[in-house]
Amino acid sequence: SGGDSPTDSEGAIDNEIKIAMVLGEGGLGDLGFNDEAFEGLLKAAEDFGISYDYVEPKSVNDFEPQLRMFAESGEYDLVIAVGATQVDAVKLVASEFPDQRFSIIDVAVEGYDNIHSSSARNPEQHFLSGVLSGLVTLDDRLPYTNEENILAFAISIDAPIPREAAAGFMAGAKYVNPDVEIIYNFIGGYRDPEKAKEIALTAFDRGADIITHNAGASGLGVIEAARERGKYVIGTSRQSADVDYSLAVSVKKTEQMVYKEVESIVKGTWQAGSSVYGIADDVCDYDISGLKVEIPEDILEIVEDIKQEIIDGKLELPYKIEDVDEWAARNQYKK
Amino acid sequence: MKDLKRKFAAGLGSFKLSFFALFFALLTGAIAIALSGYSPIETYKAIIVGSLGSKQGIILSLSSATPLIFTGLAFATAYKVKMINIGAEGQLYLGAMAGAVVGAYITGLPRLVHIPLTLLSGALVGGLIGILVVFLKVKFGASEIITTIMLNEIILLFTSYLSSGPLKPEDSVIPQTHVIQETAQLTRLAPRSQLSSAIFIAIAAAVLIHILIKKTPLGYEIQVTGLNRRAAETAGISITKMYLITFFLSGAIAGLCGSSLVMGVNRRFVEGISANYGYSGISVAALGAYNPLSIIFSATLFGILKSGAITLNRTTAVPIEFVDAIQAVVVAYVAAPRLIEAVLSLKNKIGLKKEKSLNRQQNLAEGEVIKDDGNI
Amino acid sequence: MMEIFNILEIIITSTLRMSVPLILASTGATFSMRSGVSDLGCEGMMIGGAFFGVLGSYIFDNAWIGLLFAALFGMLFALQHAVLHVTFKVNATLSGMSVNLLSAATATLLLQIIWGRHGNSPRVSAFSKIQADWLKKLPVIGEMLAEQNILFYLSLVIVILAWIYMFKTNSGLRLRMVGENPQAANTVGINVVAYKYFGVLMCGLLCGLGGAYLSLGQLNIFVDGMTGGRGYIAIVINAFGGFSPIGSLLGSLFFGFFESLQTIFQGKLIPSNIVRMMPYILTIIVLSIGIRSSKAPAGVGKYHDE
Amino acid sequence: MELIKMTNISKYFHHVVALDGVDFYLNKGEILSLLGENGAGKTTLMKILYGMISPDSGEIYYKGQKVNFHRPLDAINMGIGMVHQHFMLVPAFTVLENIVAGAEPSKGIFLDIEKAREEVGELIRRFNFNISLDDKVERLSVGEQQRVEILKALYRKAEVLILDEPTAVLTPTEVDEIFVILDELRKEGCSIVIITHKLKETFAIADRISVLRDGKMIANNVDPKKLSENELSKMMVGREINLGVKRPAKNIGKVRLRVKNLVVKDGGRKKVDNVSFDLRDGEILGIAGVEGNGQTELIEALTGLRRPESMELELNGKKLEGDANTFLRNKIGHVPEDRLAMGLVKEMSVKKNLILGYHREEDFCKNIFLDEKNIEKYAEDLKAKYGIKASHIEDPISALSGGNQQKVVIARTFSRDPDVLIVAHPTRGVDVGAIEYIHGKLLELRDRGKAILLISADLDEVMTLSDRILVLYEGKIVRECQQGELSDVELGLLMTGGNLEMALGGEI
Ligand SMILES: Nc1ncnc2c1ncn2[C@@H]1O[C@H](COP(=O)(O)OP(=O)(O)OP(=O)(O)O)[C@@H](O)[C@H]1O
Ligand SMILES: Nc1ncnc2c1ncn2[C@@H]1O[C@H](COP(=O)(O)OP(=O)(O)OP(=O)(O)O)[C@@H](O)[C@H]1O
Ligand SMILES: [Mg+2]
Ligand SMILES: [Mg+2]
Repeated sequence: SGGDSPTDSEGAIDNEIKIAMVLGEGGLGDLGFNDEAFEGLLKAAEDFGISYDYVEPKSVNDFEPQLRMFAESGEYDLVIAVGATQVDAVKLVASEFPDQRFSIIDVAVEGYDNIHSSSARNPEQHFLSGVLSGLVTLDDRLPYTNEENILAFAISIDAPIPREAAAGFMAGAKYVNPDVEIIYNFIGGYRDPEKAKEIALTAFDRGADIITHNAGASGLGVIEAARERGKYVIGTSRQSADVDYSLAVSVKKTEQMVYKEVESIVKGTWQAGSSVYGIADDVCDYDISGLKVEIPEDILEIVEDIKQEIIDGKLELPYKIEDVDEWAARNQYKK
Repeated sequence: MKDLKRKFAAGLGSFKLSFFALFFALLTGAIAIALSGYSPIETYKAIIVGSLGSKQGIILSLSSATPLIFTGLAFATAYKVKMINIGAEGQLYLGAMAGAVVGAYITGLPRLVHIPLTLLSGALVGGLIGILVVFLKVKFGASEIITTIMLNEIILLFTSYLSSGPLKPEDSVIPQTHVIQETAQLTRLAPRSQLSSAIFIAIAAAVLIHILIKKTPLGYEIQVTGLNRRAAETAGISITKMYLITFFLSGAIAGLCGSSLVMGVNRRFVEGISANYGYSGISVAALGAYNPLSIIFSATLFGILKSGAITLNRTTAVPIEFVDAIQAVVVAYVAAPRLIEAVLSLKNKIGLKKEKSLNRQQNLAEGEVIKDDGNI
Repeated sequence: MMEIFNILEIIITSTLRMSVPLILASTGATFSMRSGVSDLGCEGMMIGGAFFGVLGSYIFDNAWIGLLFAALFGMLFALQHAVLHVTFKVNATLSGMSVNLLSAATATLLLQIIWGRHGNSPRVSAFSKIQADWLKKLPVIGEMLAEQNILFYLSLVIVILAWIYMFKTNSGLRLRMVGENPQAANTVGINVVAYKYFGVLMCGLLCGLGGAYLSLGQLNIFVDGMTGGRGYIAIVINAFGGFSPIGSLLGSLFFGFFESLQTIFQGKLIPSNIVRMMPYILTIIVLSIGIRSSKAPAGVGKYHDE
Repeated sequence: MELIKMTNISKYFHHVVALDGVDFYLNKGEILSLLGENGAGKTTLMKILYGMISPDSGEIYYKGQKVNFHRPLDAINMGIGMVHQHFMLVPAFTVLENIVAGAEPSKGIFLDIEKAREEVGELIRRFNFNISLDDKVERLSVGEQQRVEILKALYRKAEVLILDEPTAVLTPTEVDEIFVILDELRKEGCSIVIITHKLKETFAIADRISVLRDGKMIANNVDPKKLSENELSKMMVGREINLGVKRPAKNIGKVRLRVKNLVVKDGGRKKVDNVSFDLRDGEILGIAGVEGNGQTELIEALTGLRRPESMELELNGKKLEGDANTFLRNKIGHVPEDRLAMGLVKEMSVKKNLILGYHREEDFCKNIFLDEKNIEKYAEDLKAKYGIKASHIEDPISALSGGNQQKVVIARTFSRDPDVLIVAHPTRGVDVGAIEYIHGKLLELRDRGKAILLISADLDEVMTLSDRILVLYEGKIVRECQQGELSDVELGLLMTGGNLEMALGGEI
């Protein structure tokens, strides 16, 4: 759809830069990844006075023609592809249009003269939340925790990126709480809050007191379950966080990755290649701003301490759920 | 000669109906768009310019139509024996997976062998699913509507498992399989497009099914089975065999759709490879009155709408769901010739003699009878 | 380690919750099938119920009015099905599918037009668990029942009423006769068209309620695509339950049970995608060995005047 | 007194004129026989009276009052009941449910099934029906089903009863039973219209006769006492009809088909119980029996449609086994018992129906394709030869009248030169003209040396055509006899399980 830069309406165009965005499958309204990416574009448009167009693909087969449509028009300074699923399409279209610059978000692509990729170290998104949860579940100062040493993770779909995120969470929890049990379930979709809620309720009934998810709009069901049971939840989107029950938000600042892409175009520093971000780059983090749960200072200190360890490069996180136990056996937090 | 005339008249009758159905659907759509505060003219202009206004647009329309020819044909084929194949989606997925495996893991074959082999692998697994459905129906009386819905879920999960587990390339962060060999890739007909030679395969399949149904004894048996099972049995036609053949063909065509998507568009299996093509096929088949040749055109119409929607999405703020809604309405109108008649006669009520409308009804009835027979 | 009993209790509680939309929708499907109209539009009617339930609750800030909206708009989409199939004799598979297409598109469009939002609605007032402490005190099932919201009880009442209606009243007998043999029904003076409309509209009403359970019972928001194919599952369950309200209830519980069982089974040993196949595979198996005898009403898809 | 008057009724189906300015009346307390060829418009006229079809023009008066019936309910409310040519029953319902549905006794909104049982039970006793209320209709024989249909009308206390070919599927005994009931109803003041193709029945029961021809009422007030059967059939068809003349076989040849130990089971019950017989070239072997005594299963076994429990079948001295296709290919022709359900595809053209079952034979195929040209020629040929009345061979079967539909089946089977013919109810629901024609064809084939097995519910038909008769009762052959050996009363007795010797001994 046509997006106006805010300056358009005032009649004075700050610059002629025009950005195109091909969102991930399913488009806007996922309360997660796509919405965040779009937010980054909006913010950049406001800050730099650029104009933009975007499309919302209905299926994976739409990426290629939509990327091509933008490239073909020759109007755009940059075409941003959102989501790892676009990788094949971007590579193909980029080779067809060597003069068109592309950025792809969420997956690393190398070896193309006209593609820059921004991606995150996925385990780092949830690692600090994992640490926080591992500590909180053992703590009786918070009103909604229980005796059990059990956490839960409602994973969106059974695919590598969501699994990597879950691995990060588990590693975090076990890093500070080696005996913790983590129940995890796959919801099977980004738009099935009913199923997600059921998974969350089941997990709570099995003794978990904190549940986390990375399932976009399905996460609404997880939050609802937490509210109903009076338990904690950690989501991935500030938009849908619940001030009373959200312990934190695990952020992977997709908006920031997008913003940086646009910024580099405006500043003329855009270069082909690949950037991988993490906690050290302030792209992955845990976020408790605006939430009401009062987490004891000593716990937050430990989390910050561990965050520093990562920034200092002292910890290499596991990418696979299967590797977490072995990793935790080797890595234990010592004060 | 008289024959030709009859057929022509009937064909014209059903063409007229399709035309009016389309017209009323667009009109209904325009009203909805206007009520929602957008400009119908701008919307339709964007759709038409986007899909037919340029060479690229036309090519995109055709490439979007290709899978729909397959799935429409798949539904229509099973419908010839009055079986409802809601399972094209699953058959397509399994076909795509088979194509991806055969295309990627078999190496060292010349194109001339590898391409047909890969195509057929998709057709084969799709067809086998069809056979399974018939087996469950004949042996246990399980309705094919139910089993195909269940199988869709099962197959989707199964291919998901394969593409995120055992068959996923090590370095891939999304569920998908390895890229297929060069020797298994279909040629793209136009540079910078998804249009591949799959469209010829689809058209050829439609023509072959048409000939099979209309011109051969087997097709005759299929028609008889669809129209009157007991008469077919009495005439020594094995119903089970007819079910098996048509459902195998139906599944095979859907499977072929899957393998040709892999070979022509995606070059590998990816999750979400079908944009609900299996389900859209039902509408396409209906719009084409279950006639294999007409399905080519109805699929093209859907392809045009689809590629128009892409442009619409880029250039206007009009939500593209309007295109979906228009499709739904087209289906409703087309499927209801009597509805169109009713709407038309509303207009004609004043001033026309009863006799005339009697005449028209007569034409309509004739058109219908012949349509059911599969003729146009 | 959890005790087996505990796990079982969790599963059953979850089963009851998950079954409600299926119970409602498949009972709806029963009405449709018993009146001789195939019920492929259930998914669309559920979407309609889920969306308009939220809209109603949004406008009036009252979940009950939302429920009323859900019922009405479920019926509105059902009306489309009825007009096309019953009056204009469109093949029921098609008219059902066109209901599904249209209601999905309508919901997405209205989200954008009314709230300017993509993908989900704002939060609205919804139903909560019933507050009845005496319930909890019941042995064994107390905790499980207290977990449910009012719609669960409503759905049980509906099933019972539907069963009584269908098998114990004059009108129910006529409905079934229409579904079995519309021509015969016509010749004994039954208004076939009216009964078919009634069956389809009841289907819309109940599917609408089923949809509303998703958006207003379990949640308080509409999310695009939230029905997730439950309408299709309801069709299957209805056949599975022998086209009877009680059968639909049992079928829904069966399906819900394996659906919740699989969340427990998911884990390290078997890949999640394989475990999630369980309810579907079991349905096919049971369908194959168990219920050969349950035949669909003989008049499905037939008209009285042909 | 005129109870019902219909004036100037016309009805068109597309371009077919079904009724053309018909006047019709019915007096109180009379039984009127409505006669006419197939397709004359009898059913259509009665359906209009019953509110099922609305006429294109014309008026209906009931007790002098002009009425407009839009749906059957309007007619039912006026006390008109109709028993349809094709059963209007729900197989999955019980007899009781079938009878009361639509007019159920109730307690509030609930069904009062006990009251229903009482009321219907009362009726059954009064009219001496032999039927159990809780049986599912799908398990009943056609005769029983016919009784359920009549009960439906009686239950609704019809003052006017329309019976559309109620006797087509009944045995003579059953017909007699029904006529007793009709007589009783007449005495009570009920007015009855009965449609039948059997003139004998008309003479037995009717007070008055009306004759339709080609949609026109050509005689409205014929007194059955003043007319002979021949005159009547001439009136109907426009020519002399000669039915019932026996033409014995002249040259019966060798055994063509030998059936031994045939047993067919259905749901555990033996439907055909150890039947053995020989069928010879040049003879017609008739099977007499009340419907539901194993005829259907016997035919199915002998045409390959059903795998029997046990059977040794020899064709030309060689063992034969297989499915329907095998039987057809071995030149066993089959005229199925229900032409529309089993013999024809009503949406398909006459042409295509004429090759059904033989469509893979050489003369209809060229390479892998159907040989359209040849098929067309063949169809035109048969249409002329068998006098099939259709405007074009491309017309769908549904556009033909019942008699002509039957002719299509007959033409198809007879012209493929079968060695054996299994013919079931060849003239059911067919008018006298067509009956004469079909009988002629059957005898002609026999005289050309074909072996013919004839199954018919019409005992007269069996008796005139057959050279030899087997009586089937409860799946067993209870008697074999030659043509003319036994009278219809004796056969009827055997068919219902009676014992001839005892009966003749005057014991009954
Ligand atoms: N439509 C999509 N297309 C591609 N990838 C997606 C899509 N939706 C989700 N993902 C992937 O799944 C991950 C989790 O999805 P979710 O919507 O919960 O995002 P999130 O975790 O809230 O977003 P973020 O990671 O940007 O904070 C995303 O980070 C992204 O890698
Ligand atoms: N629904 C219909 N559509 C088209 N033509 C019809 C329809 N019903 C009857 N006809 C035609 O109207 C004519 C009269 O039919 P009708 O059934 O009244 O004959 P009938 O006298 O009852 O014959 P039969 O003795 O075979 O029952 C026939 O030519 C028939 O083909
Ligand atoms: Mg704890
Ligand atoms: Mg008749």
